[in-house]
Amino acid sequence: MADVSTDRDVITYREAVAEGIAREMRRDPAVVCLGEDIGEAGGVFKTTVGLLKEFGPQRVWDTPISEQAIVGAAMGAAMTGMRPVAEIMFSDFLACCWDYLANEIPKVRYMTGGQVTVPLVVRTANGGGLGFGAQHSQATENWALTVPGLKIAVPATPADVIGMMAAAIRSDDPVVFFEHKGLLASKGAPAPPGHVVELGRAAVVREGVDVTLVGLASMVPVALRAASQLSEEGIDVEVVDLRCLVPLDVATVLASLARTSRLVTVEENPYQGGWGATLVSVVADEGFGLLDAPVRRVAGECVPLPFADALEEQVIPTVDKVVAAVRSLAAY
Amino acid sequence: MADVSTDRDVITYREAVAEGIAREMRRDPAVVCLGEDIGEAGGVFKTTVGLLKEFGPQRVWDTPISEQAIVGAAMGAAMTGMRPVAEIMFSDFLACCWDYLANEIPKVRYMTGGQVTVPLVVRTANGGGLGFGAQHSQATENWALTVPGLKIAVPATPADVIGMMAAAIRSDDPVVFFEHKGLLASKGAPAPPGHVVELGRAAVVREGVDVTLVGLASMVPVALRAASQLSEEGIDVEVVDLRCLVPLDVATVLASLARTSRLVTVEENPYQGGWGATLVSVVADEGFGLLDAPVRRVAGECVPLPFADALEEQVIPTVDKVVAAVRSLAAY
Amino acid sequence: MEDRDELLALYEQMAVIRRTEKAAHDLFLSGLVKGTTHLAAGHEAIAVGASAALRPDDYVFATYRGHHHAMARGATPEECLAELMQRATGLCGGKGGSMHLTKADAFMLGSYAIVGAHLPMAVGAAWSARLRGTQRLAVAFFGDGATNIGAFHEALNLAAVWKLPVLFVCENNLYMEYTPIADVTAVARPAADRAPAYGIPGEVVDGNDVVAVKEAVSRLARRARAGDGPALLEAETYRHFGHSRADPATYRPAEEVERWLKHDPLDLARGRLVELGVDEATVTAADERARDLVQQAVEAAKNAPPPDPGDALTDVWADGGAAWRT
Amino acid sequence: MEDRDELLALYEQMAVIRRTEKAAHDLFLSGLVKGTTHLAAGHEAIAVGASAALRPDDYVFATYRGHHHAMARGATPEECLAELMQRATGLCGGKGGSMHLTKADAFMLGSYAIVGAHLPMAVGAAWSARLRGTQRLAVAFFGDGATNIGAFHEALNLAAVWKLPVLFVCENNLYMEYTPIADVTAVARPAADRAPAYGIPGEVVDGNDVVAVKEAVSRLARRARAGDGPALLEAETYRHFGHSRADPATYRPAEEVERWLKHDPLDLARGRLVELGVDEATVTAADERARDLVQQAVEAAKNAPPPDPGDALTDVWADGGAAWRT
Ligand SMILES: Cc1ncc(C[n+]2csc(CCOP(=O)(O)OP(=O)(O)O)c2C)c(N)n1
Ligand SMILES: Cc1ncc(C[n+]2csc(CCOP(=O)(O)OP(=O)(O)O)c2C)c(N)n1
Ligand SMILES: [Mg+2]
Ligand SMILES: [Mg+2]
Repeated sequence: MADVSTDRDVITYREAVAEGIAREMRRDPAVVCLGEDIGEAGGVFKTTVGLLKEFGPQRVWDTPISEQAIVGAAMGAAMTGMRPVAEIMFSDFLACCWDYLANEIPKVRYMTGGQVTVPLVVRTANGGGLGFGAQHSQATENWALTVPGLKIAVPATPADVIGMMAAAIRSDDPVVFFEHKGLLASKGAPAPPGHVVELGRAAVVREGVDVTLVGLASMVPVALRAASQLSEEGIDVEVVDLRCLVPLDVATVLASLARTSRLVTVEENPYQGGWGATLVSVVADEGFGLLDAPVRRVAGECVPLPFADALEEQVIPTVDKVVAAVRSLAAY
Repeated sequence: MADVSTDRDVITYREAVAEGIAREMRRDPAVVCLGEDIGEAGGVFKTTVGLLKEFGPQRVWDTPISEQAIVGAAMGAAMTGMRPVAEIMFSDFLACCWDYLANEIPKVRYMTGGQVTVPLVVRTANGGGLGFGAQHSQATENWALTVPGLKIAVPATPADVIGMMAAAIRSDDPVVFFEHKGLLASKGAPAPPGHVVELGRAAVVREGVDVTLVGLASMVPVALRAASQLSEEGIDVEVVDLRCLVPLDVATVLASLARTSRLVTVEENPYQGGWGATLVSVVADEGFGLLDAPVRRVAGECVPLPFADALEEQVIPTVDKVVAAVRSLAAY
Repeated sequence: MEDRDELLALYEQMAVIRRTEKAAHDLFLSGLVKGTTHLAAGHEAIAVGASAALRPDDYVFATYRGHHHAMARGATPEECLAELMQRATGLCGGKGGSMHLTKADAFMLGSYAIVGAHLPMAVGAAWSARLRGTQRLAVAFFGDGATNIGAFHEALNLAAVWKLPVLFVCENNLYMEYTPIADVTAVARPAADRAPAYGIPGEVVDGNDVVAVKEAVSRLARRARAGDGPALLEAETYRHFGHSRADPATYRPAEEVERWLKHDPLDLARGRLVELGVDEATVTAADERARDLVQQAVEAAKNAPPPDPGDALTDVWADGGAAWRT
Repeated sequence: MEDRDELLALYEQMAVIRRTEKAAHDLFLSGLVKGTTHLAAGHEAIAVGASAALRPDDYVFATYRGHHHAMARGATPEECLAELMQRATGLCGGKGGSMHLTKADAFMLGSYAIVGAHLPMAVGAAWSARLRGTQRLAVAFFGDGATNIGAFHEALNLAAVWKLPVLFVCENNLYMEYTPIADVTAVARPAADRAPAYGIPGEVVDGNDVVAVKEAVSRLARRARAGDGPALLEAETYRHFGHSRADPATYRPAEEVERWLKHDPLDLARGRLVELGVDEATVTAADERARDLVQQAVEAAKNAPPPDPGDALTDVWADGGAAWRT
């Protein structure tokens, strides 16, 4: 499998996933993959294409439909010297193995007094906008946020996919890695060889002085589109790509807020229980003195994801909704 | 089984659980219970004592250790005319049937365009402070908060247990009912016959003018103890028992804030992803103009629950920590 | 089954399903159906044969590959296609989509897209049927791949322990998505070989033979209604399309595909009809009725309105609304 | 087993476990152990017999009822009791407690308190053992109640499909917490009767006979190491105490309790020793060593310091810390 990044101008987010994994598999023989249809089929989302061919069936394992066994086995393997990369096909299905994410993987190090480490990655296709309906469209990264002991990586660009995948697989801590379905076809700059993006570093992806807009994954391009639209109205928006929920880079957000004094979060997930709430609560405490206006969260409606476009558009935040929120704050 | 409330001055929270269920089973033959060891054994926490005797094995069913089957079967029964009350012994084990709570029960009504209803209650023993360690001590109500379509009841007193149990069982919507392990032995006034506490109504359990303290379940008595301690220092604290996370009674909190201009939440759960964050984010938006000081969340540390007392005390909020937080805000 | 009229009716139902699935496929390719579809062409005899063996008020639970079950229980092609095409007139008003077809008023209680999740629900419906003193059954249809997930095990054990009137019908089409079930299953018959682990009957049937399916389900249903408990039926079948969307299913050996296409449920039923002395013209007329019905359904669905955007915020709660806060 | 010295050593190990469990019980009643305990008195022969059949670097995974496994793999009574008594010197430094005893440096990789959760982990450890080219096995010990949970099914199937070197050892003590396993399980032998569903051997052994356990595990381990895949072993046993804490276990018929107490693993081993010609005094000396060791352990644990409060915020991450934000 060729390293697509090195000989192309742009790569897709989808290609970046396979490449990010392949780079680490080349570096470290302890990295192995398991999941449903990830081998010959190259993954339902074609995010593992080429891995079986390059690394063979001893390192790329097709599993039965057994999410608990997949993640539980990954845990056992991680505790005994491997660095497994387990795929859960859709992030909604994390619910089928939630015990491992909520009770086992994040706790075993702590509850044994540090006797074991669990260097694994659970990768999963996350998010909506593709008409897959209520059980295949959720942005579930907030489930993981409720559980201390998991690192949570949520890249928005191909280069970040590669860089954060490297960091995730090399991490001695368990990482849940959310690949956004709506971004798979998106294109971006390739990642240079050896590219690693440290987990827990947000990126200021557009500078501005009036309002700070914080987004994640598919909401980063939404925020950027909103920002360019707002710039035509003379509102100068700074956009922060949070990149990770744990570690949460509060410092970058507070630093931005020191410049802008106004904050809007853009979340695909439902308002209730969303990551924006945790971020805002830190800001409302530690950054209270910086604020010149209310803090606003543009988030998904608190309903399951509907199938029809006409309905899904009502539920997932749109550029228009973000523009309206920022505009109202700028005028505050 | 005698109705303990009507002939006693005080009852325990534990007794209130069984009584709350029994009252509804008497009213409505469609109410049935299922769970592990709930029959002859009366439940691991003795919260179903007397039910088998009064209602017989056709209405009180002992199950295998099969959390998915328990909650999945409750769902099927609820869709077809019953009002099942399913017990998941410890709330940590909700992770073992999370698919039902996250993907099935809350979504089926919506995704079928309203064709079916799921009038069920999943009851579970929640929370820490008893030295049960990392996998039997969590306050997991925030897992449910991330999922639209579940009502979330979290009573703090025996009377509320009975009144909210009545509301939960009569509700045509699914309700997750969190019984706090640390409160089971606590005592309170009994509930009058026919007592129903509408879901989604917070209670102002102590009035005050300086700071609003919002707590839930075991954190309500902690908040009340902090409040009396603070009153000796001349700080007059209003304490709100939130009672439910969904519906979330933001109105009561904002009304309190209109009087106090200062807000502290007290949460047993880890800071990251906790309900206080969602509440604070509403306040930082809609109540921004009311605030005279930063908003502070006193929450659990972001670690698994440790076993030893010396460690557990560091993790779960104490009266001292709440007092310190309120004091610092009052001085702001 | 000696009754020609009944068999002809079953044939016509299967023909309607086949044509609806073909229409759905074409509509997907032409962009009128979005998201995904999991077509049941090839599986018709299981839905139609089982339905013929059930009472109208028995409960049915299906998977994301559930169009055939919705239609076998009375949903019209128009209701189904309208749902796939995001129309307000769809079975779920456009909220569900292909994976969640449901017709609750016919006791078809839903199509579920998390593998295995509906098996415990069917157990619960059977429990409820018994608690309410009815003679109703619940039937869960699921794929071969579902036999390796935990919910399968828990549901089977609970149903067996409580001796509930529930039938578990596995549609073994030899594949999960793209992986052969044999590659990931420890026994040869993913469903039937597991029945002894629950002390219940496990039978295998030709899932492409509508008569055989009807007879097997009738027998097991009688048993279950008599209080003898649940059973597992493994119906062997094959899908005519790929797993979902536009999957060309190139992972299947050509020889295997050919063999199975020759063992088509519609052909088999047609053969039986001829044996029973039904003439070609009668069968052709049934085919033509099916064709016309589906053609009209496609047109009607195309012309139906999209859902009202405001409907996005209805139907979460039983009061019709979606309010999560005061 | 013809070797008296070895049997005597196993006997002494069992005696140490028995006395440690008794001490834990007393300490719980006197308030020095908080939270809960799930004592393994009665189950000693399973841990000790299995351990004797394993290599020191094989992986072991246990449940909340896991004191015997920790000790059989080399944890001292003092380390265990100190953990139960919330001491810094405990196996997990006071962070785990009775339900999570772990001795990773002896490859006893933990005690897990969610029923069934560790079975897939053991599968993963066995997979890893093979991937790394070792000859190591993984063994998961679990209760009869765990056979009805989904993770059991998924783990067994995956292990069988991948033919992994993992043994699943069920400690069938007839009860879940308070409910007889027979009331909630569809087959008579909750573990062994499920083995055919995964195409693997399922054996039953007298779990109170340390020699029988050792032999059965040796045989299945040899098979697994040779690449012939996993196996299920159902070891029949009985707990001497209640399920947990101060449970008096009144739900168990007196006659049943009596019968099983007569079939005590220590008595059985003592009988075998006598048969092999070991004299009373030698056995008594072993008992006394066990008694002294446990007495000293209790004292040492009592005198050990509590954990440093600051340790509450260590050990979440591999860097030793707990920071979740910048
Ligand atoms: C718990 C879960 N895991 C994975 C999937 C993704 N998935 C959808 S269909 C499918 C294959 C199912 O195979 P089978 O049960 O044989 O049914 P078939 O599609 O062949 O009818 C998979 C893996 C899912 N929907 N749910
Ligand atoms: C998933 C899950 N459900 C329920 C429990 C509560 N629980 C703890 S031990 C136990 C009984 C287990 O019985 P068994 O597997 O036979 O083991 P034993 O305790 O008899 O050794 C139960 C139900 C749990 N810990 N995990
Ligand atoms: Mg299949
Ligand atoms: Mg047991």
